[in-house]
Amino acid sequence: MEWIGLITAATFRSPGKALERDLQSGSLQSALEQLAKQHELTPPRLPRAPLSELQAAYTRLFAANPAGLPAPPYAAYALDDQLMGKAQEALEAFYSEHGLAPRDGWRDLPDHLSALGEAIALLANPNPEAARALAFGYLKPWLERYVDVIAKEDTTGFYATVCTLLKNVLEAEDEAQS
Amino acid sequence: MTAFYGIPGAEAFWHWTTLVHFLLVALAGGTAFYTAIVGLREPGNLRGLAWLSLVFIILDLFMLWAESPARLRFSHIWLFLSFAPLSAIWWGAWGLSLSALMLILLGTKLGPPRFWSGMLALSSTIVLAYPGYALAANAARPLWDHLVLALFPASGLLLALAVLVWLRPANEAAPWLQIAALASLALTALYPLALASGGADTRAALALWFQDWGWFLLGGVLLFLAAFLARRSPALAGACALAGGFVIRSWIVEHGQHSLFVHGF
Amino acid sequence: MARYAMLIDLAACVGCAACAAACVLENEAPPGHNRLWIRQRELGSFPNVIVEYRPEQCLHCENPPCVPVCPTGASHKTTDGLVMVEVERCIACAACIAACPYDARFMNPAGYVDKCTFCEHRVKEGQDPACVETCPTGCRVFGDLDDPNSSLHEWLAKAERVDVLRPEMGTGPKLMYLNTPSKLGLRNPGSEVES
Amino acid sequence: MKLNRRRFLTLSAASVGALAFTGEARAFRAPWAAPQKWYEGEVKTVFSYCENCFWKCGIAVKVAGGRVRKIDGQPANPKSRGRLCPRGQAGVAQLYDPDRLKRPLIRIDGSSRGDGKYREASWEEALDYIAERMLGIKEKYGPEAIAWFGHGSGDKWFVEYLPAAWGSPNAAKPAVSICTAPRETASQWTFGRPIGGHEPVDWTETRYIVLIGHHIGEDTHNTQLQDFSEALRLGAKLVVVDPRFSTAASKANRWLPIKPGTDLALLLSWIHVLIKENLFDREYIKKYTVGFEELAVHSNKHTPEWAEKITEIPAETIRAVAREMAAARPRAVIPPGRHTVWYGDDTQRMRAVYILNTLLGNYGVPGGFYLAKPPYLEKYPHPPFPLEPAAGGCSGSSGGEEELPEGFKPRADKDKFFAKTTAIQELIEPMLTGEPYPIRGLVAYGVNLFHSIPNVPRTKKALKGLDLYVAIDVLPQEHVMWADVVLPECTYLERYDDLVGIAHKTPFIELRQPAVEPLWDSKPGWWIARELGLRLGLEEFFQWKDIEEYLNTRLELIGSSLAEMKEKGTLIQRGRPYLKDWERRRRNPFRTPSRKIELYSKTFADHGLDPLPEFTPPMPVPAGFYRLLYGRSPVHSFAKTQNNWILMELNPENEVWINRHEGEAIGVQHGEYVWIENDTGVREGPVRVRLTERIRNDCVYLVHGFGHKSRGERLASGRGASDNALQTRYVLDPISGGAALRNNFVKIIKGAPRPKHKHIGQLARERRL
Repeated sequence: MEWIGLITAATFRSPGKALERDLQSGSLQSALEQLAKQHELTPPRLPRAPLSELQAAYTRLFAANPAGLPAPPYAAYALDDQLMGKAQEALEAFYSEHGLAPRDGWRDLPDHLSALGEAIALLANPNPEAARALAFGYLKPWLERYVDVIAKEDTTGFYATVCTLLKNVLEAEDEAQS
Repeated sequence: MTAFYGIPGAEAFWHWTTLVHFLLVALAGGTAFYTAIVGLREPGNLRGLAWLSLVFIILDLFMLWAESPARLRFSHIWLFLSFAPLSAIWWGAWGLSLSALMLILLGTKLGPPRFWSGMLALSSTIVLAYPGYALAANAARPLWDHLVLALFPASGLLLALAVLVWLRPANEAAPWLQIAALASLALTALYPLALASGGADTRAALALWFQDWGWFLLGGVLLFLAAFLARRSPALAGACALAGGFVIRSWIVEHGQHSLFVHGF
Repeated sequence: MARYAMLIDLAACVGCAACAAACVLENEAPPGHNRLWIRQRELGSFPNVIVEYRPEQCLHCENPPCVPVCPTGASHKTTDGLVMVEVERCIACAACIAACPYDARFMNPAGYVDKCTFCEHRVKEGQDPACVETCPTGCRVFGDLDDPNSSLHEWLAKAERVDVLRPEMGTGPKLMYLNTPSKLGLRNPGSEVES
Repeated sequence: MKLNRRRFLTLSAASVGALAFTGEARAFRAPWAAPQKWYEGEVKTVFSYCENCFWKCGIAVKVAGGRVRKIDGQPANPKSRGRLCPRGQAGVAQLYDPDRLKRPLIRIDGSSRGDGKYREASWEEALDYIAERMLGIKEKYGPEAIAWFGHGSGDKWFVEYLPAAWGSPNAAKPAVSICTAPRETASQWTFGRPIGGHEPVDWTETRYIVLIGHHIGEDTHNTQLQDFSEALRLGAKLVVVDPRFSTAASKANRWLPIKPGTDLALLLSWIHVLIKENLFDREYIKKYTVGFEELAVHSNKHTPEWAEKITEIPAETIRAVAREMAAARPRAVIPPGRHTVWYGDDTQRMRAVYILNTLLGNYGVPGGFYLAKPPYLEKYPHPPFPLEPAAGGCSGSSGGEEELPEGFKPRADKDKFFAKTTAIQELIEPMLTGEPYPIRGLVAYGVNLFHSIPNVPRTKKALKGLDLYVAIDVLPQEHVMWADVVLPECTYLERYDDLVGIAHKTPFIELRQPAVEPLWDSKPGWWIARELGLRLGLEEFFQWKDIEEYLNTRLELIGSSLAEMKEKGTLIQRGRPYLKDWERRRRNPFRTPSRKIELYSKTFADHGLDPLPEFTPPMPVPAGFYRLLYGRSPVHSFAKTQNNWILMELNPENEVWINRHEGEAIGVQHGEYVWIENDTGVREGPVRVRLTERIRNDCVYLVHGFGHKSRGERLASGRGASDNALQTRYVLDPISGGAALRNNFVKIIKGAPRPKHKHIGQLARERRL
């Protein structure tokens, strides 16, 4: 779970130097491979894309797009098609039940996927069940709804690759459960 | 010329699930009624019939539950906690549940079968009658003429018999099938005339009817075939009756919802 | 005990739909459904044209057809003459939707039948319904018919003509239209309700 | 926790810092707990004013559970009086639009304008980027090489405060030369006073109203609509002059379906009748006006028979109306209307309107025009700007000669027309030609460049050529995603703006204050302007540290305070509406050269303009074409509300109105979809046909603001046709600089596909905001 959280957090924050480091050092690549192995999935290969391309893709997909955001990166939005809606209130409640609260510096909604990913990672050890709940209650629905869109719209292939893997991993986890 | 800002609640409020319900409720009511008649005559060999009609009732109730947007709000309990004698659906709820009870008693051979059959005759009559009443009660929908008060019980019985001719000895059900088919056919033929004499809403009603009368005609033909074939080849007649009855009922229910307030008025 | 009613002066209404927007926000009507809408009718021929803007919503009838058909008593008439839906009792059978001659009701996706309540929650507080409060032309007035000092009576007295929708239905609407621009009142020429 | 933080850093990119362990856990709330209606909880009311059109109604924002739930009118506010139009109501849907701009964007190097390739950036980076390039341009070409376009109440900072401080005269608002310029210029040179943002018509006192192409009820200007309805309720007679049977016409006693473009002839013949039949107000004319003799001579030839040939309105009707209005004078009025850039002779037409009103003796008299007085309000005590703010506005100064400080160039559009205000469409040309001097940079605030300024292809070409293009906006509209830097402003419900003083019967001041915290990383305009100003070395004009201080200072100068304003929302002062009020104080309201109402304008004569209005026929309609008329829908504001699901559900697309018989003649059905193509080959649509008896057969009509191309506005895109796209031609009004838009001609082309749109309700359910 922790890795799912970490990767989600890493992927959905605005691409910057940090991401570039992870890509060059290959730590993100190896993280994906580990995750894939754990669930007997073929480890994906991250496409090589210059940071500027990633930034452009990120903006087009998740930030601002005259053609409409293909995939608004808000977990609750995938659930009730509404910002600041019921699903988000529930998520915030969930956070605070588990002692999590948005930091002051955080200038986005609490259900932004990078925040969600961080929450999953943070909860993974103290409270695995909560982490699972978040991953399956919020992350998975979002991926299921948007992974195809991203595959279609993402010119770099980076986001498509990661999202597809995350989705498959979560589905594998699901089967493992049942 | 009429235009709107915003949308009146004009979209169809009943959907294909409802059409299936109108079929199932007919089968349930019809078979139950048939069971009751048989039960009153020779209460011996009821079991099969009883269970069959019970299955139809259960199917219908499940259908209703599954299609209801209020599925998980458990508000259906109020059907039995309130007294609404003017509401067809209230009668329907009681009719179906009482019939179910009677059928269980008959099926498990508890108590006096003749008496239960008598009760069942009553309750199943309600089940046969209430869909027609549910439609005819709406003065606002021109297609739901008072004639459906007769047409729906008749066609309901017909549908049930259409199934029964396959399961029961032909000589037993077939004659009934023919009578029911003839009755339904006659009422179907009367229907457009009834609309034409519908008073205030005549023009709208006929307009709606002419919008697509093809299906209606098809239903009529099938009913005729059913009546015609009833004695020659009951099985085939059953098929025609089933199709015809379903088409006619569905056409009236589906088409009758359309709001003339928005489009016509 | 009251007999709440609403009057809409069609001589003033310009169909700006402020009432409709206010209603959506006040009552959180789900997208795709309106408790309140505007009908625009064009009659006559160039250059002698008549245009009518007519807001429509639940009329809170004196004898509402939607009440008796309700199997659970969810659809009921309050002692104040408001026709209401008690959500907890509603089984969403749509019988009342079928019964309403005015298409004023719709199935709320949340699983109950929804419609205009004359903003009962506001009226209880002594406020006007949201549509009345916001109307820029002031073509709406809301009040209690049993209250002799209510401005309703003044408006009714001043009106050249008072019409209700589909009187032939015998529903006794408590939402009435004043000063229809057309001599036919609220009807279309050649519409079935004329005869 | 520490443990977690350490493991966290195994991926450096994952250390988002979005969440932190607080230690205490909140009590568990059952997810199936019954959903509350918003009004059942505690509801906070915040006073502010509306931004969904320019009317600036005072609003009372209802906040519950940290969310804006509803917007009502401010009861004590003279504009809204507790009532609101649909657009004001629906503002909530804009606040929670997921398509909103969330943080600054910088166009990726190497990509060109229009590709829409962006990266997110910090505010510091974005602002530094802009400042650096602006200073570069100033270095190379001078400050005037930066143009500032703005629209909306926040534009104060970006077309007045900053440009004036920065020293560029090229600051413009579409609200002037694409809307009110002619009526303001005419008013300046007739009455020596502006008309003002809120037309000072004394509606409730008047008994006879003549509307000329004035769509009350379709342009839902709250107060005006309230007063108009009240006037009719009080028994005022209404005459509507319009080629189309407008909503107002449906309330009228007389509808005069005039031939488009001939209104001036009608006005002149009315003047003729009033004078020839001696029906005008002699005392008033003697006391308050100059140039009546010239007018009397001038109007000899304008007989109703002459006008009938031009306007297609029977001479008898013309006479009858003239006599009726005379009988009702001074309680008879011909309101100026708002969007007055029609055919190119617009200032002269508006002069005729004012002269006619003057003959009725109604200016500054109950039942006519009251004299709107701006409220008493002090500027913030900053050092004087090097330049006067040039943009003007709905009520922008348009008279007088301007004196130019040493070392500054005049406006780039200076010699193209007479009046003083800037013409936004004329500032596009220098971007392309560099004449009279180059404009290399553009800051666009809240103005939709592709839906307001005519000749869109030219605009796009100009944008491509600029050195710097900055867009400050709320939604990623098409033109916004062309910019080099996109700055996300928060919506009007999340920010302070400068105070607005409304010239009115009872002048008043309105406060805009935030109802909720800004979402995402969006910032208020004042903050952006200040941060930019500091980076441009304009510290002396930004000595105030934040807006509260700025506002409080201004308010304390007039003996109020921010605290009081937040409490009241509106500060009402006493007015001086009628001439008698001025005379009592021995004051002269007329700021004309002659200090009187100038029926004959010597100044115009001196500048080689007609001193008295003369009719010039409009551009003729080529055979097989219709004149394109346009107007408003009551539920939409220009092109800015077509992504608002509440409003779109009420009115999802516009229709092209065609006269029924004409339509049958050319074989189009009601409700079918067609293309509209103008005489330069620009094609719009598909748009639905509305065959109607409500319009003449020589013109067609579109509601403005539809036909959005950017798929981004998911509700708006591809619904209806854009009149602005079809307006590739405009005629420049040589007096006011207005761009006359009704000189575009279109034909109907059958066989357009019926667009496969989801139902708005369906779409909204998918993206419920």
